[in-house]
Amino acid sequence: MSITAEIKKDYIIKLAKSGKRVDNRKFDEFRKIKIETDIIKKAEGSAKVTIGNTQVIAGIKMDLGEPYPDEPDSGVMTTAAELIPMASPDFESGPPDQESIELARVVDRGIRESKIIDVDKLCIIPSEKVWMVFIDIHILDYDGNLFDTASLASLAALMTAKVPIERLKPILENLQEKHPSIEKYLKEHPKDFPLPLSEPPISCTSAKFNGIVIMDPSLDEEQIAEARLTIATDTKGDIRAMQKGLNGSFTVDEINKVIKSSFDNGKKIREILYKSVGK
Amino acid sequence: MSITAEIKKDYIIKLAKSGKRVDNRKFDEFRKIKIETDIIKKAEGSAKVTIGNTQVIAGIKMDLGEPYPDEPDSGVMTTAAELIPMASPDFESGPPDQESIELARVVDRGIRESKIIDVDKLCIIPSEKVWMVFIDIHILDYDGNLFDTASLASLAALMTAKVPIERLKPILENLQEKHPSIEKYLKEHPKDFPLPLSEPPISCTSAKFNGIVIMDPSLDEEQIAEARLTIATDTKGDIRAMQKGLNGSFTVDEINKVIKSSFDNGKKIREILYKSVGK
Amino acid sequence: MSITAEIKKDYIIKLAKSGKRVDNRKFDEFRKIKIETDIIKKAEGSAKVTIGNTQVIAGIKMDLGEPYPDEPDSGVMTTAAELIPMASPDFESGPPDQESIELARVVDRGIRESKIIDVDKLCIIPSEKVWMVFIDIHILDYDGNLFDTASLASLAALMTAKVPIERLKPILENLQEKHPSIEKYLKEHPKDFPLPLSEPPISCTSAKFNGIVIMDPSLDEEQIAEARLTIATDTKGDIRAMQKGLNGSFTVDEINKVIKSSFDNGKKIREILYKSVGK
Amino acid sequence: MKTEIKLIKNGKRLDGRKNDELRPIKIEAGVLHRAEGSCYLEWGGNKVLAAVYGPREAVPRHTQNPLRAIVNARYNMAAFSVDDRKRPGPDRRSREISKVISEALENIIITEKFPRASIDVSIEILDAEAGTRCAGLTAAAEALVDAGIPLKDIPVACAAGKIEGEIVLDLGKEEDNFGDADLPIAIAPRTGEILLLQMDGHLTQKEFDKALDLAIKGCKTIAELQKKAILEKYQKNMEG
Amino acid sequence: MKTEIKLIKNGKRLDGRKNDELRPIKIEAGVLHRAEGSCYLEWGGNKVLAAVYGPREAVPRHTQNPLRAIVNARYNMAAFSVDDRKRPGPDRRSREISKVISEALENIIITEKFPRASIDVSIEILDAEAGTRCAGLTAAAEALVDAGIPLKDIPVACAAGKIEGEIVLDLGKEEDNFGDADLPIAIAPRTGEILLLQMDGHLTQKEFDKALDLAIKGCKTIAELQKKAILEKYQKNMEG
Amino acid sequence: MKTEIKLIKNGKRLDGRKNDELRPIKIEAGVLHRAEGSCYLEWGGNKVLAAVYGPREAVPRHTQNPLRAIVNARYNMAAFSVDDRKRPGPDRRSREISKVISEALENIIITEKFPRASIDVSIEILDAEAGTRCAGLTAAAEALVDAGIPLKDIPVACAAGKIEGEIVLDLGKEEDNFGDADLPIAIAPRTGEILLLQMDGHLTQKEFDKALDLAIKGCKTIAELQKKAILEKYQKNMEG
Repeated sequence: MSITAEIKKDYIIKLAKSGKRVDNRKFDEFRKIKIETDIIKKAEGSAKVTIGNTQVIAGIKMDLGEPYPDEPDSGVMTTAAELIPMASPDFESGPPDQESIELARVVDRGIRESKIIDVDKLCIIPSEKVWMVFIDIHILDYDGNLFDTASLASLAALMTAKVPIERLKPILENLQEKHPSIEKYLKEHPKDFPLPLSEPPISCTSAKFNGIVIMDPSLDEEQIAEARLTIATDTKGDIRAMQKGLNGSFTVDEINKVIKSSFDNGKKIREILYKSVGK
Repeated sequence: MSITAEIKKDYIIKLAKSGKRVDNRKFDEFRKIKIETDIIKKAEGSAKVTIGNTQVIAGIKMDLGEPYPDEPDSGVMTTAAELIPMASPDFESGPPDQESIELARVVDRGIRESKIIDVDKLCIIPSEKVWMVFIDIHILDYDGNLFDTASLASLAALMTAKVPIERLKPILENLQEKHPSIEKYLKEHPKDFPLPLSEPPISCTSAKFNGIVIMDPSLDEEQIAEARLTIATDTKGDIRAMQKGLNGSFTVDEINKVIKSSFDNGKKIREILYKSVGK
Repeated sequence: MSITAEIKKDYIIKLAKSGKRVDNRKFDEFRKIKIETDIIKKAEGSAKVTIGNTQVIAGIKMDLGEPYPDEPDSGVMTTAAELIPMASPDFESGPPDQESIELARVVDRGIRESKIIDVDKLCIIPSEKVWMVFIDIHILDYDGNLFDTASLASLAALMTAKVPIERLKPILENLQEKHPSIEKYLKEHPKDFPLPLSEPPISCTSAKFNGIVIMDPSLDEEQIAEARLTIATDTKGDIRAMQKGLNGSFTVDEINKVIKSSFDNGKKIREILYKSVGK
Repeated sequence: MKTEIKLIKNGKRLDGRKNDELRPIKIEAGVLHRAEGSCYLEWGGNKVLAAVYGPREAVPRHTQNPLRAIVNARYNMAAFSVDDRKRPGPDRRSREISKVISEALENIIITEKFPRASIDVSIEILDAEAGTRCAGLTAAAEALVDAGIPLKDIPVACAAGKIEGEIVLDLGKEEDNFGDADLPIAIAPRTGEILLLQMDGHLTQKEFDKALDLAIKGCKTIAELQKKAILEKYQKNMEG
Repeated sequence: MKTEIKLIKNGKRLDGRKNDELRPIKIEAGVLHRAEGSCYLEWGGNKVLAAVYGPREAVPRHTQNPLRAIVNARYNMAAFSVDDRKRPGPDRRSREISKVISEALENIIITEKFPRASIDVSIEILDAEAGTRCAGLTAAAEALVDAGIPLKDIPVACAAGKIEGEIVLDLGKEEDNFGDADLPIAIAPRTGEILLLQMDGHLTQKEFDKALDLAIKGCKTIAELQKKAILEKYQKNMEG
Repeated sequence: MKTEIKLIKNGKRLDGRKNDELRPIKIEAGVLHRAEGSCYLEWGGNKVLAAVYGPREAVPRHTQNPLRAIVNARYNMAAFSVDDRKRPGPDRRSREISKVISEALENIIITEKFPRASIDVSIEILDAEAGTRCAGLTAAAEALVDAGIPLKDIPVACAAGKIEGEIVLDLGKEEDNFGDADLPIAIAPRTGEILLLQMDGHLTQKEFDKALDLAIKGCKTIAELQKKAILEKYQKNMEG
């Protein structure tokens, strides 16, 4: 750690001891959240989310593909995240590293395990043709808390995405000869239609340093954090996913406090999300 | 730049100021060009081209494959170039670097965009089976001006290539049951036949250093060049492709002079090419 | 070579000059061989072999796949070896290096060229569906002579492997509609059945240092070896494969001696192998 | 294709276990010759081998930390350890697990003792049947002890989960595939601090409390097995 | 499958433009927090973001030039920026474009000021619709200005082309797909020198002269927009 | 699909050769301008080019041996050298061959003269028809001589094999595909020591003795051609 970083660390900890954060937030308070949707014309769905200075774009592309043999009636979803060099002086181009893999996998599980996308409604011909949903996350500006920003951007992009049946109609019609059932499918789906979704859990991330736990860490706070905890909660008040990170530890007590705070913030973020997607 | 390189540079520039080049060529003069064809038995077509000491082999392989969905009636062509360690102490083995990618892409575009190969005649069954044409460029000895040497070798190899229907007949016959139309195709094409080609544009490369523009740079000249310009011209006197390289610039005037000189040299090179392929 | 290594080398050579080895073995004597089979439940066949301290697991997995176009009636086998970092402080994770490629290829050729697996009996529908046999070799503890340990583990795993028709029955039944001949195949093969195998050659490796040739080199001996020779021999007294390694040389005389010694040891190892697989 | 499976029948789980019962676990320390520490662990149908090299100079150099050792755990599944053969080499899943295990181990290793060094932990899953990350971490911790690496505590991992609406310990294969939630954790048993925590599925807050509590209890049981195995190794060494 | 498309009807292009008319262009400088300079640019249906880091020590070391800075531009298309999803990561096309843009930018950066350094330029194509290399280079140049990198001039790019036998400025999507030639260039507007030049298609010498002239005019129009955007950024900073 | 092919008819092999007869071989040294040594070799239908660079500083540094030069031979098949196009770049087969050729060459190079250096040998198979590893090694040895690298001997390679129950020299294409055994070797002709030895197939001990003997004889014949080619190069240089 450089001497500048050391001084910054001391300052943040000193402030924290007196109950304060550098940007005057409360310990359990998020930075300002802004969501813009439908910003990429070529994408089936897209959203740009900023939390403080952190800026992420998520884009949804869809295509026709084959289902997995063990799920012949279900569409397929894939999540990829790129920590592109644009977003930080520390990100390098190249194949995804452990950080971006963890990010993509946590966002992916948040969507997959909570069954947000009703993949059963994305089947065109069982065992043969289903819709593929690609969620691509582009980190543009990195000032901490990528997990929540990326996850929120993915949700907003999914919630505004349309299944591009019009764009792919020529290809589907070509397949009709081989698969006559497509005619019926095309009749039932004459136009682009929204992705079939259920209510999404909202992910909130906390960080711990020097025995203090704060919500939505900024980059400066992340850099001194010993442990991180991401919790996704739903409208019913249930927990839908958790992921601890970094080499520090949490006590059971701390975890219970983080859960509570995640519910409170999750509720507020859900409102912002719903408003942004016109729901 | 090493001190030897510095002295060499001064010498080349000094000569150039008095209108001369190290090997006594005129500014707009190519080195000696030699073309040998049909040198690789296993290839469908092949040629070795030397320009001065630069030596390149291009080989054509063909295979059966599937067309692109948006071009279901067209054969597919692919160009790859390898700057193998054999050719220069500076080339390393490994995945293709920016230099070889640019080389392959410029040669590829020269052939693709000029529609030299009549890919529509390389369709066997629309949407199902077409001919794939692989152009592989092997740089053997590198003494400057790879673009023109590689492009010329590719053209000579294409112009002597035969579609290997005899070699692939067993596989085509196997497909007959599934695709009865192949029987007709085989009747119409009982023997290997030449690739359907149109008249190729000829690529000529110039380099600029110290305000002087010379044609067909040798390696020594390339190493001090600030800018490079490759221009492909056709028999009608039209321009068919251009690619500027390096971080130097050209004035509009210089570009016009290079165009003129590319026409003059292109004409001579075309004669050598046609003679070598017996046309 | 470090000074410790230098001293160790001098010691081994000094001992060898008086006809001895560090672990009191004779020049043509193997270390203790132990074979355990059926140790991995998820594998179709598996074996752990230890020769001295060297420890290797081989696992067989099988799946349905397509045959090679030029062998439409034959199953497909693939061998991969991983020199995982667990086995030695000198092994690194990452793509296979020259050492593990040579290891996998020598084991693979030993099985493939000797036609141990009767791949013709692994065809389900010609040109369409055949059995794929994957031999995966995991080096767990590296104390010299990987070739023989890996090859022996592969043989023991193959000899105890069962074709997993029960596990894959649902998939085969799914294919029945498209390929009615599968019904017959399933009737003829109601249960998992042993891989069709012929008698395997046994591989024995020798190493040469300072003019002395020893059998089954330990790691210390390998590290000072100038040349290595692996010879596979069969029950009839014939030679079935050879591979020389390292930059040293052998005389014709030495080779003949190694052949003889390989027969003698091969015989003993075959007995251990057969006993371990209950044959 | 989605099969309805009854995971609890007559108050018993598919393999006959009670809700708070672990699968059989067997731990053996010091099983490899070259590695500086090693452990073989069987946990239900899982078979896991862990090995430790280091502390040694971290390479490449730019990964060195001038103040402490870095900890590289590499979780790897053997190609033959699963039903459908896995392609050799790391995939996204194994790289994530490697990361969370590395972080958990780093917590309890006294890394300040070894500036610029790396401590490298290999975890090989030889046979896989639900819960390999917990099995891998537990074996890795044992291998660290066997290697004599100075530790603040011996970490240990275990999962709890939810099946058929009930909170149970240590999900088995079908329970993992068809259950409602899985909560793998690792703890430092002396302090009870939580080093690793992941959750997928759906738990009410009450269920979470119960599951966390159960998983911690599981960890503590396994911690005893870890200690016993180390003792056996020492005894064997002294006898041998 | 080859569609016959009429690209000019009643003297107007498909999107209603005249032959020498650019698509609408919007440039905004200083849009990112972390980057030392940045620019967001919309050009017709293209949306491009460019960011600059550096001058900073070039890594790995063997890439350093003891006499000047090296310039690494990285042109990258977002997976969702095109009709059929693009696999993430560089392909041959993006690597070629990265090379020609790097060379063009290197020409106007006073690299001698920063020996052993690298100046790294990220160009992200977020939405793509014909002419992304010109849009990317123009945005990258603006980001260099925003980063305060010393420049000899502000490079700017624009294409001309040929459709239906006529020379037109700034090809749109259908024009790019079904036109007869495309001539993207970049210039240093003060001297008019040409920094980037590529051509695919078929042009007579006369048509080439006309197209080059038109593309240069287009560049000069866009250069004014670049200057205006920088001014706006400064004003905003002074007001803010 | 397995074709029965009669490889010997009326005491003659498919291409008319006798059992102990080599295919036609043509060797030319010094055929490339940049390389420090080079060789073009035709052997039956094989066409091979070999080039040598070095001794030069080995990179990356950690590959350097402080006591001697390292030898890197890179055997590579051109994409167009085989019936079905080969994907460019090394595959497992070519990497194994690169290894055994490197080892054989290292034996006869006086590497102690060049600590920390590398001697890099490129072998390009331009046209392939059975026996490329022997052709490649033989050409590489010639290129080393042409480069003036100090050698203890000039290695040379040749194969013998078994077809239709008979031991024959230098298997041709069909013989390689349908024969019973192939035994490629390389020797140092002065001492007769064996530098490379591989065998696939099925040989009795007697057959092996005979095949080894025949292959050694083949090597010695080719060694004369190597020497002749070097002489021709020198003569040409002196005349030129």
